Amino acid sequence: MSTLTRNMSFGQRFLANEWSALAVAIVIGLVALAALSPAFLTEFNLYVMLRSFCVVLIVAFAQMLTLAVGQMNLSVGALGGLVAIAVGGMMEKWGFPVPVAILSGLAIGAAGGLINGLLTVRTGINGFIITLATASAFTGINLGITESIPFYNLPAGFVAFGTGRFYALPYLLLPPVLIAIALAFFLARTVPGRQLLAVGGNPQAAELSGIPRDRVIVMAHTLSGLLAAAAAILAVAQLGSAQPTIGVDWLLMSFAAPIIGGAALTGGHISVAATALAVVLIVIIQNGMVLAKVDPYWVQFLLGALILAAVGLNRLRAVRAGGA
Amino acid sequence: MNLRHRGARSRALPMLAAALFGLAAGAAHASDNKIALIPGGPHPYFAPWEQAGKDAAKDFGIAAVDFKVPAEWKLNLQTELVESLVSQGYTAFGIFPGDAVGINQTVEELTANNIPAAALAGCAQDPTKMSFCLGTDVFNSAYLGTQALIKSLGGKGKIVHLAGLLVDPNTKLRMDAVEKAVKETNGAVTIVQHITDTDAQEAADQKINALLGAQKDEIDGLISTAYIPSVVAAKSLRNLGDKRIKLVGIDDDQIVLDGIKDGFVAGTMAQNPYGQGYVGAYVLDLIASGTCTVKADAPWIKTPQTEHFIDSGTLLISNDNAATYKDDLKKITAEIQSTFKDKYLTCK
Amino acid sequence: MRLTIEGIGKDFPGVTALDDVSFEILPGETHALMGENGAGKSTLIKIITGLYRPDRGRLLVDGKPVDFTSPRDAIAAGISAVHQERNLIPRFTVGENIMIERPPTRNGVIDFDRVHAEARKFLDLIDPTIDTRTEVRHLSVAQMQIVEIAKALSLEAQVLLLDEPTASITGHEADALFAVVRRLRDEGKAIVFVSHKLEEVMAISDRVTVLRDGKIAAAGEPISAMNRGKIVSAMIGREERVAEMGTRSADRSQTVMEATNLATSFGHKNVSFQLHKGEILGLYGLVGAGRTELARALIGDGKVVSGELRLHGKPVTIPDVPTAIRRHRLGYISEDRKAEGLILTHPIRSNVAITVWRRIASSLGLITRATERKMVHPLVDKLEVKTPSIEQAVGKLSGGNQQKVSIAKWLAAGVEILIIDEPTVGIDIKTKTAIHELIGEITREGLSVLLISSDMPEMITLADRILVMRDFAIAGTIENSLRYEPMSREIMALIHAGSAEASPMPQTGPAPEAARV
Amino acid sequence: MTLSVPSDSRARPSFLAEQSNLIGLAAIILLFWVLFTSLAPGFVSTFNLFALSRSLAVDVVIGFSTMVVLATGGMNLAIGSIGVCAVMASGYLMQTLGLPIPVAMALALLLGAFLGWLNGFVIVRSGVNSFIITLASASLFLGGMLILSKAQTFNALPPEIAAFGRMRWGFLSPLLFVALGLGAALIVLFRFTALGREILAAGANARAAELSGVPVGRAIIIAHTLSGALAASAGLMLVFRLGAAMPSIGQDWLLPSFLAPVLGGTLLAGGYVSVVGTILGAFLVTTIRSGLLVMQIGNFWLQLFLGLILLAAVMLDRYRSVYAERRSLGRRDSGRRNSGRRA
Repeated sequence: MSTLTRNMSFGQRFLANEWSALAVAIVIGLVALAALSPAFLTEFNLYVMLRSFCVVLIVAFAQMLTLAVGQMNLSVGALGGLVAIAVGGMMEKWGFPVPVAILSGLAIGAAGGLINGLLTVRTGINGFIITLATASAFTGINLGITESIPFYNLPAGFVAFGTGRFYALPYLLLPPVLIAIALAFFLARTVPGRQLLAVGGNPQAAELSGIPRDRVIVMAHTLSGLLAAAAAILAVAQLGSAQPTIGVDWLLMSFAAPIIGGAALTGGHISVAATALAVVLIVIIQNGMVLAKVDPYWVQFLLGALILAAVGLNRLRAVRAGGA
Repeated sequence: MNLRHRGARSRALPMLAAALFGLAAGAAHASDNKIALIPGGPHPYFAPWEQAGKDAAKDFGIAAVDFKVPAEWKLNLQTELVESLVSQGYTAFGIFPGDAVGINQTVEELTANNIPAAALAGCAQDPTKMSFCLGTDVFNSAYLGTQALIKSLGGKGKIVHLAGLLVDPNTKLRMDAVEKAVKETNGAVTIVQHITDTDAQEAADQKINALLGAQKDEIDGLISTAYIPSVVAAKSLRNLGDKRIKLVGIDDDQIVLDGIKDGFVAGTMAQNPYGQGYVGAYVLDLIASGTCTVKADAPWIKTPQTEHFIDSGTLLISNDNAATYKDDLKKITAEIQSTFKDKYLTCK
Repeated sequence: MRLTIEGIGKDFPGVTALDDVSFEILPGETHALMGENGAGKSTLIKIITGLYRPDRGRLLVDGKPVDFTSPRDAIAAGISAVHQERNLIPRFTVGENIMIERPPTRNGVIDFDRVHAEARKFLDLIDPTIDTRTEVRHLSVAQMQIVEIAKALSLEAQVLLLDEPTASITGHEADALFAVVRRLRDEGKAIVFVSHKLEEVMAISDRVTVLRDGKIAAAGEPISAMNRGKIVSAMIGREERVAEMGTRSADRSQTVMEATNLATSFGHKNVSFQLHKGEILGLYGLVGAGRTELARALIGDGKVVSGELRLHGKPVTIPDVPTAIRRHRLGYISEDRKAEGLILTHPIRSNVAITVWRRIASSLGLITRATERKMVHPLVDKLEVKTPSIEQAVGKLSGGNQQKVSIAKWLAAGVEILIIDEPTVGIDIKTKTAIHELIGEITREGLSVLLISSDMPEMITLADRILVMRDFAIAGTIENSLRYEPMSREIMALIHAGSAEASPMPQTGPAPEAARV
Repeated sequence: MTLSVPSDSRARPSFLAEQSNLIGLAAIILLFWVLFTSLAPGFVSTFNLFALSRSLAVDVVIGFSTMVVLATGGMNLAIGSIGVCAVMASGYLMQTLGLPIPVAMALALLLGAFLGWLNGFVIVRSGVNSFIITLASASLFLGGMLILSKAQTFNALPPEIAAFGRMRWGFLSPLLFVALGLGAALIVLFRFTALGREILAAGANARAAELSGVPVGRAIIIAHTLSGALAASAGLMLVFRLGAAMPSIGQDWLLPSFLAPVLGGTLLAGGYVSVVGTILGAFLVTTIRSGLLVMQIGNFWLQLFLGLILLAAVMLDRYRSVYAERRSLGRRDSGRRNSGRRA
């Protein structure tokens, strides 16, 4: 057993990676689209794709962290919306400097996550129900404050960051990349990160090993809230206005990306790289459908079919690699 | 999550106009009607309704004209809100249909209880028991917008239609309207594609940018028939610095208006939410009091949706009238209100 | 470090788990803690390790009272434990699991090289062949157990509790463990050793404490003053009774199952054997020899790729488990009761009736609880399952009673051939005897049993013949002479024939009477 | 903790203890009813009760649709899509083909069941998590419906449809009785049939069930088929309710579909369902929503109050059950152990 991973060829080792099928699917998609349309690989289109990748990725990470400890956060979108309008409001109504507004926004997100975590741990009620209820509360605060009217007058520099680019690279890509690296490092190499995965992998064992389980669950929720806030702030920059509707359609995607990336709903098993690749794949599919001028009535159908195909490919890989 | 389109922020539409006509028409017949103005869900477009309701209550001496917002854009939340307001003794309803077809059953129940309802801002699909529809003609607005776009293109080119939620029946109407306008050019203008489901911010941002990324050199014009894609497209064109591609949007969002000012947007179709709320409350009060009934042979406009349509005013905002369009809308509101009784109602 | 347990009491709904338990664990001793399942050992261990708080009494460390509110407190106080439950994180490496409590860090970052180096040190004490960089989920059950032990050792605690540490490891590895235990003891550490294997206890303990029904039956008696009989009678409150197997005169004329040159999808080759009506055919082998996998293939949970399987003389292919049960009356009791054998959250009633739902349903497909009860009660009575009600969730029963429920389920199904995998793992002496008698009884009623066990005394007590399996093939078949000494010698010879690291005799128990435990 | 009680004292756990969760939930609902009735007289008006019963009916059936799949430890994210497919099929059959109502309804239900079966079949055959499969099939089914229907509404249905939706039995909608009838059938299924038991066994411990001869794959497929049929039923109830078949039905079902069963005690992990609990869970949510509306709380703030009250309700229920547990234990620290685990 122990030498299993040693004696494999490069191909086998590649196949054994959770993300290999996704990588293959992405390459196939890229090649096909590049062949189909010369516009696909233009600088601007690459910029467009990278830009739409940013928010979704952080949202996926936000959900991934709660999945890691076997919990769910149904309030990612609601919390994101709340942070978005809070940041917008602080900048427009109160004239806060951008860094102050951003830090306050992150603090609100973390606080929301902390509330989720504490309620889950202290009451012992299923996190699913807690976050469903808090999601409604967050949305309520959002709508109560804004009465659904966006904040428009944001500082020019902040908005410019959302649209600026260096050749094909949007400035907007910087935060998600930094977050991905930090998160991968956090989960792989730091004590709290490992504790988080340990609690997800076997909560009883973690507790017997002296890991403060409740505190780790609260930490996961808090980080999830923090990331939701980061995604929301990025979305505000990207859209150039603080819309109360930011976050309404995050939920499904937040689950889809980590799970297509191989995360288990039962906890303990997540991958930053695979989640990121899943987001890339989804973005390519969506971009490709616009590019290929797909009849609107077929968009939904093809989206489903392509997700299914990606999943099937991964399944095939797992069977081949013997890891089924 | 339906119909998240249109919308504007003409909150500023002042009480001035209201006061003007209010003195003339109101105050005379104090009524104890409680009227609710109900949008499809939280959306900035409807914000002027709150003021419109207050003004109407004051001007026409109505007991209450309240702006009641469903918690989310869901048809069942809207109908539940209507039902609970009935339990609370509301006597008339001005409703933006959360779904043009789905609302009808609820309206039928209202009328069965002698509670009149009118469709405001958007229409219900016939057959319906709505007393009338005062709003923007979805088909016509999209048609006029497309015509304006075609004109700005000099009568030829390739265009893309950005539309709202595909499962919304109005989206289909808008697609038809765009195609009709295009067909009238006899092939000089062609539609490259319809892009739908762009009513969420992020989806719109992604799809519209993907479109521009792939085909910005091939397309000449964009017609947007929903609120959010109008905003997003205006912003994207500005980012791109592209003044070649012409955009005609809908609603007077600040970003769109700025785009017009700076030449990135050719125009946008304005709507008249304040007028819809104000006139709607006025007429509903008359009907609910039993003073008036709707005339069958009035000069209704026939639209693909309903045969009892009254245009609340659609006009194209372009660089020429960007500063003055609000006054134009005020005039339209005054006009509709003052002539409504004679044109459309039979009163005791 | 001296650990004093003083007047400890603990209640659970409807039962007093511990009552006025007092004894002392001294530095430099191996202290055996004995008792039947349900006697309160696990509860006591959970109190000592901070998982439960006592309702009465207190713990003292070196004479000072301590109050543990979580396992962290106990670990901080120098107490570590190997629990019965598996307590490893499946997707972490062996090394990280061992060092999980206090991974070495540099500037706040975990230093994985040092993690593996440190883990290596502790792992080497027992089994140097396990790679610390393998993920735990790829290990066998025995290897996991070894990792657990290494993990407990890594804390270098003053008091080390070992709860059934040898339940699933081989004699070879157990020997290594005992060597470590002796060394730690000599270094002045205190070791608390919990085991059902009397031979082990006699061999390595200095003193022994026995619990019975939550009370002390013997407190810290020197092992020299005890003998096997004394310990057992302290545990069960009366003299030990040996499984009464009766005369086993299996009639070998009727062959119910016959395998000829089977090869399976698991990698078995040339497996041939015959099982007769009313016979107990033992299947012995080391962990990893392919015994469980053979059982799986036989019941259709794996594939037979070549060779021939005959049931009652007719060649069959079994595509899936339901077919095995319904058409061929062939059942399997898994070694892993919790994961594969029983549905712990469901009541006894459902767990027994599960195999017969379709049969007892009315023509409309309806079953009532009353029908199920009528079916289940006689079996629960016959097998003497101890429970307040058959509506009790199976997870709340003791291991022995759970195993009885497993057997009841197959009796309900009316199987003719039953494959039983490790029937008495983690089951105490008294219940073990009862289970053995039960297996004897069902075969006398005409059932044929293929018995898989790593417990040599159990095998020699029960089996009529013993198949020895090695590397997914049958190494030989031995007629059981019922004499422990020559039998075990013969079996081990077959197991190690041709293998390079031929080990000495297993240390499972030299006492001749052990054959009848 | 063996309970060394002889097996012949086989007192069943009391009915009350077994049902204590449901009673707790019912008590909380009662509390809200007393509260709302005393604060807002309009709450118990016949019009409001009728409206409430009708929304409740649909929410209950949506909850059932998710519940039967939760029983297997899986999920069905495609219920909204299956629902709308059945809705559009019924519209097409009645309006375009002019089939009689019962025939059209039966065929639509069959379509729902078939789509559910398809989900189950793919899940079992591929061995891929039901979450992913149904996430993809939700898109596929919705897309298929859009391609075929071009998102056209059917609003010229036979008038009997709308009439039935408006019909009142006393002050309740007959749709509620349909929902309760389905609930009764599900109770029979899960308590009194081999199939229902097998579905639960497969959900609680698939491996153990498999080794006990339960055809686990078949149980999962059937649960999904049932879920599809129930989703179709919910869709058809909305057709009655709205008097039209619209492509936008079902888009917002996902959260309520989970809320009702989970509030009612159904485990997300599988192996246990509570039909009555699902009904009560839906009832609680509908009550709170309707009560807030009638009390005119909020407008834009409504969502906040809904969230807070929901939180208060689940916490109240939680503390009630912990309190009950402690009383029966006479002990304190049991609450700590149960905390936290698993969404």
